[in-house]
Amino acid sequence: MNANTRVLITRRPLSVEAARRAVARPDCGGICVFAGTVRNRNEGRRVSKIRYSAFESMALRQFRAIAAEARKKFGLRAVYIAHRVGLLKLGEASVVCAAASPHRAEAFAGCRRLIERVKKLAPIWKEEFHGRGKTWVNRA
Amino acid sequence: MNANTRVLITRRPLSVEAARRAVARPDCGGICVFAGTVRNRNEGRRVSKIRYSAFESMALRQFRAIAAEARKKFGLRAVYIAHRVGLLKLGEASVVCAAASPHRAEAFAGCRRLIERVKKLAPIWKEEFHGRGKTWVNRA
Amino acid sequence: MKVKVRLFGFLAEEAGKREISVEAETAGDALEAAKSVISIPRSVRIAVNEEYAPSKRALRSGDVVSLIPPVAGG
Amino acid sequence: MKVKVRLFGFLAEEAGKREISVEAETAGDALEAAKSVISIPRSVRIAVNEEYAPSKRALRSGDVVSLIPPVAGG
Repeated sequence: MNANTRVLITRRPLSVEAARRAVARPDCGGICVFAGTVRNRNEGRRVSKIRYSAFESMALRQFRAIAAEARKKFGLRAVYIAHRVGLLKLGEASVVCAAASPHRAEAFAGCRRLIERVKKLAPIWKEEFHGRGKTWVNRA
Repeated sequence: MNANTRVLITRRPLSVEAARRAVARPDCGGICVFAGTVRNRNEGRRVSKIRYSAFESMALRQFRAIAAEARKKFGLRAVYIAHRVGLLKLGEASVVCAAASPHRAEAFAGCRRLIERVKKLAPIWKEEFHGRGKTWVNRA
Repeated sequence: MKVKVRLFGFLAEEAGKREISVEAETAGDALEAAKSVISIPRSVRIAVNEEYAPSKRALRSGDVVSLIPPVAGG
Repeated sequence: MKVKVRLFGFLAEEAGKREISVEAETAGDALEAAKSVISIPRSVRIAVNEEYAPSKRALRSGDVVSLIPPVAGG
């Protein structure tokens, strides 16, 4: 565990303000925050709501590894990764990442790295609900 | 003026949550928010506080032009630019930009574009206070 | 060796359970054995004790294998 | 033609005022004329009516010239 890394998985709404506060440091001039939100359509299909589920302990472990890699790669001073699980309505945030750095280029690049790696690695799954049913997203 | 662009200059604290809300759109899956904050040192000198001043009407005009350019260039659906003026303490946000797009790559690139152009073009000035005095930043 | 295999996402839904028990010596063995209970596409990855692991990973007593369907977080 | 010139940042501070009045036909004339009141480094840019403008920009009655020191927002 590291004071400069905060990761969480929660059933409650996510907050970009909480992310900003978590990574704010007196020596950092730039904070980049990314929020991924539930869209009203995906691959041409209208979505009414979605449900995320996670293998929570493994996902948190992945988040910490992702955070450590990004901190090292971009010299980030602080990193935040939060993912929501349970039922989400349209427009709600499913994921919030944040990175703080003395300089803004690294804050942007680091935050981007966080979300790319979370999407690729974290054991989290998504069910999309349509009018008549639901599908598991990315089900091969 | 455009419903998908919100720009402001204010003496009150900035909020990344307000930025997120301003750009959230049902067809946008990604929101990138950047917050620039007051650092405790600059060019090796310890800073105690800073003061921003602006040619407000021209700065807002620049913000709108910057927003329009970034929206077009990156296909952004909504853009937010806020700058604070007056005295700021360490750690407070001086600027918050946000960009929303259906896809995250454009949200990141668009938000980066916003802050780069704001820094380059907006008629805003900064005084840094040190122990014994103050300096105008970038004074040639 | 008897090994616990945890199921997630559509695998858990289709199996109607979150956990099965199989005989296996490697992580790959465990996946193959789980196919007697549930159809497993090639895209499913394996984790051992909460870390991704290759099929050839030898299992030790007490190891828990997890079958990870294609992820869709973010 | 009489033109209003607005000062900002360190220019306003050093001049001790936010506005002066000068005789000028172009934006560049206005900047030159303002030098009788205040020292103006080459890095200072000119705006006419809230838009950046080149020195050669011809002024029309009622135009307001602004002298923009190097910006430091963000």
